[in-house]
Amino acid sequence: MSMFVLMNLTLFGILAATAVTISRLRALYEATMLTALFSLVSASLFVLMDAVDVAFTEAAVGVGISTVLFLGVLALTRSREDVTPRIRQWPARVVVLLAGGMLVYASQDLPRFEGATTPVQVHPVTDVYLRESQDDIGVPNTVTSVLASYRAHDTLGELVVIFTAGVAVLLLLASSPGPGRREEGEGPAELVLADYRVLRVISKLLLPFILLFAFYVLFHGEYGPGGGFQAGVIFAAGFVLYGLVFGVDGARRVLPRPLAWAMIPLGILLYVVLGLAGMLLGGEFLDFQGLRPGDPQAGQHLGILLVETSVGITVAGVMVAVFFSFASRRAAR
Amino acid sequence: MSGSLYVYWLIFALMMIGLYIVISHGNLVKKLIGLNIFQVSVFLLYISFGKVRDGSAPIVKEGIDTYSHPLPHVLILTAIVVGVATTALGLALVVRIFEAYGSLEEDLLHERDAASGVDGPS
Amino acid sequence: MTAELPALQVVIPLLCAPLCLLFRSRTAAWLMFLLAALASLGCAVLMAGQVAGGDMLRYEMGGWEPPVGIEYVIAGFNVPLLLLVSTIAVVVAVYGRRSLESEISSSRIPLLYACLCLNLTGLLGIVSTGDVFNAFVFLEIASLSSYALIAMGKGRRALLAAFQYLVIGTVGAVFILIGVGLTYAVTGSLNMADLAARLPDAYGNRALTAGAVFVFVGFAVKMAVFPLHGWLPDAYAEAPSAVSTFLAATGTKVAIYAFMRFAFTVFGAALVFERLPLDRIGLSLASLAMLVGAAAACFQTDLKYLLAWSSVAHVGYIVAGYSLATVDGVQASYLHLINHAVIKGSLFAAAGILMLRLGSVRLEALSGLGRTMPWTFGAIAVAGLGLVGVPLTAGFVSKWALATALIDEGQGLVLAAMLVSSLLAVVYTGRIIEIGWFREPSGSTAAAGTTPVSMGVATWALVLASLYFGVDPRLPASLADAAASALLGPGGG
Amino acid sequence: MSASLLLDLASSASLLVGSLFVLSGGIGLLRFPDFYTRIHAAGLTDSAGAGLILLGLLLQTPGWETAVRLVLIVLFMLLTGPTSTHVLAQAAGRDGVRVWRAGEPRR
Repeated sequence: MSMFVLMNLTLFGILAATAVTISRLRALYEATMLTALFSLVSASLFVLMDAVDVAFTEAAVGVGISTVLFLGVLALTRSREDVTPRIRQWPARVVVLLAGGMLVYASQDLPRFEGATTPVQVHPVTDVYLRESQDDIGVPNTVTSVLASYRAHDTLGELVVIFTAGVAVLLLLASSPGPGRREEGEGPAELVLADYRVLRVISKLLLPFILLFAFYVLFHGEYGPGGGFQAGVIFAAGFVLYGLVFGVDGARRVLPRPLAWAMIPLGILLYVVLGLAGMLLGGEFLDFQGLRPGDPQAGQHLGILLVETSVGITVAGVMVAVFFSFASRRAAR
Repeated sequence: MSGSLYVYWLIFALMMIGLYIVISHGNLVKKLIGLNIFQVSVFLLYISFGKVRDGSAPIVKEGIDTYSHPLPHVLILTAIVVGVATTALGLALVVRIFEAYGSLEEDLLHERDAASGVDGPS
Repeated sequence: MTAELPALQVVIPLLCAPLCLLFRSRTAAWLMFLLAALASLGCAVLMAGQVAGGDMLRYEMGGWEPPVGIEYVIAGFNVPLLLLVSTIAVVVAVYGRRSLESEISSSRIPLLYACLCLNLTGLLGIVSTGDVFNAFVFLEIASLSSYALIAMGKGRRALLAAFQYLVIGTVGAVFILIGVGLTYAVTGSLNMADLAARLPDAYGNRALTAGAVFVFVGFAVKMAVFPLHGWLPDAYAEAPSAVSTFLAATGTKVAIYAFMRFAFTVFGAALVFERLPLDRIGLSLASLAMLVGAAAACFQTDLKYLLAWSSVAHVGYIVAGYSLATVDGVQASYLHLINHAVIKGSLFAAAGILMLRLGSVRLEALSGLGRTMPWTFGAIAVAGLGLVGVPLTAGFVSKWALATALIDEGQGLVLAAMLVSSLLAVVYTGRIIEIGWFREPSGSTAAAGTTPVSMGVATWALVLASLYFGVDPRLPASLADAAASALLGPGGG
Repeated sequence: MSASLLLDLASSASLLVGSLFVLSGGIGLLRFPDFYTRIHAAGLTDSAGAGLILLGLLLQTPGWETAVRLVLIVLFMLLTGPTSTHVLAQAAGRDGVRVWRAGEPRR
């Protein structure tokens, strides 16, 4: 058994144990923390399977943002689950047996794990993405070139999805009066962690570095793991940290609400305008080759950078707005 | 043959645990947690399709010839974003449901609806 | 410019969504949605002209040749849906202005229009794309925005309906993701045309078969095929009226189209109907859906729930048609898809007028409607006859085509289910007419203002369209013909 | 004894000791009787365990680019680990979680 298999098995073992425990736990705070663990361990598995960009994103999203959101919601609602009636388990068992059976049936003919001659690896696009991209686009991180140029339309769709989620959360939480909601600033004394001096000092100290790191991740995405989405999440995480420590109102003073709200449509507009620019310059929608006339590679570079930036802006805006929506709901209660 | 398939079976097991949580639990937050686990396991499945033996991360460097396939990575980056978007929306709904009903247990919610009259939304 | 139409028809609605957010004024946001709808309708009409001769438009996003990049494919099989979705969007834009203002608090309206734009974008994207993963992404755009739109309904049940739809819908979407993944593992491709070319070599591969099953189950959830219809009645009945109108006329229809596209032009009839018994499963589920949906509709006490259950039945009709896998069957199914969208849209629109004026759509509140609100009642009655399939309505044309296709294939049992379901439709439509026409107006019915002209006009436009398609079915029939031959013909996809 | 061998030895030693700290932290988390002792164990994993492992790796790095990143990670962990432990303990103190005395049952 090679080292790789051993590490794989260990991590999968941890994952399975975590998942089963989550299923059995009725305390939801604990279940949420274990879900974060699940994400973290799967991020390690992603690294093991060479998907560093994915691991980065999963760690930022699964462990960071979604855990914070879950915790925020638990603080607003109940943190204990009722006992699941036995009768509910039967339909679940039937569905799981059917789907699982189908999957096991499928696995008999799946190509070998790690095989170098699987249909995925021998398909002509592999060569385009790994070799030709170096001439066409010239970005070492092929994940970035596939993401932001070859399949830029998917990335636009992804950005629209996150935009939709932002709009939906604002629609559901921010602009509605909610029970017993007071005007801003008049709410009952909310729990502010700023009373903890060490925490306050350290988070103030770290904040600039977190934001700096976000920019590093944004602009370094062409050469290493990273890119607009991760940068946006890290950027938002900085403000989430600030909001947690100094309260929603404190964070609002640093990043006023209109600014956060303006960021949400801005990124998407930039992306679409960029796509349309490609069209006006004689190419197709999202064709970046014409951005720098005469030098398609430089055009692709510019296009990718702008794509990453616009993704970063919208993602950061949505994440901050979503977090503030949940957090000010708490302040209002 | 089966020696090379162990990864898929492990992933399928994780997927099914997630799906089981979604369907069997009545608590709305727990359903979303289950959905998360289900999705992350599917992400693992995709990534496992791209892995090559002795490959390295698909960042082109001098002196490295074997790379894992970048396309599954790109797809899953998109799918992760879709996942977190769904979670955020679901959680916002959970907050509103709790404010409207005072509970998060599915069976109890339906009972309260039935009590307030089928056609009489409050 | 005409070469860019396939991209523009999706990009313009997409661009309108962030603009709705920036302007933050109700009128501006409404104008944006109207603009989005009109622009996509314009593009669809122009493209319909371009593909009329059986041509196919291919648009390479980013200038990368597929399968390296993503392509959009516009052909006979999806132009009718583009026309349908964008037309309904225009009608809903006209209809929705007053309707939404009466049902939603004004601060939320710009965001709501943004969601409508996004929903339109998502639906158009699913229909146009030629890439399976891209279809998943746009499916999620459409789904997420529809969850939010449904949650905006008046009562608290709307929240619960939206959450249930979110959970079921996401499980369905993940199933599609699994299916796409398994197919990808076996072929290495995501492009529909490339897949169609590569898949015949892989027939018999069990992973591919399972992948097809997962994709179909996932879409079946979005289509609300019996027994996966659980989310539909609550979601459609609890949503704001304009949203119900839009979703009922487009949401499930686009999922049905996606199902057909995957079945006929990606996996291929040889896999779907020979290796998988999808025809038999489809026909039996369709028959059950017709019976269960129609029977449940008879027991509803709320007009919108009644209409939603009847949608479950009508999804059954459509599934029955294409499960035959014959040109006639697919054609009938496509025709019914268009006709039912128009009829159901007009009914939900009429229900929205009742909601505005009576504050309720419970059946007992409708008593005496024929005298107090003759126009609205007339719309419900005429469209209701279309649901039953009375001659000279659109419903009759497509049901007749479906019945002929079923007889040709010797599917007597399905035909019987269809007849019983139509009889049940007589019962539930008859109940509405009986209450509205023969009962004395009650107090609440009498107390009502006037119907906004825009809402009345939009509703009657759909009703008249359904009547027109019943008298002169050339337009939908020719579209459905082209679609069926493009789906089943050689080189589709 | 060459310099590289010395480096290897030092790095292995620090990796080994770091792993022992992590292990003992894990055992402590499970076996210690109350909140305060448990976060002590957890804090040990964070600071001593992770710190030593990172140091061990630092001695093995091929180029300065990786070394700079590792140093930054060490600095980051040195700042965040103790802070979180401290805040947890302080919060527990405010909430009135009492310190365990010998002889009491485990909590």
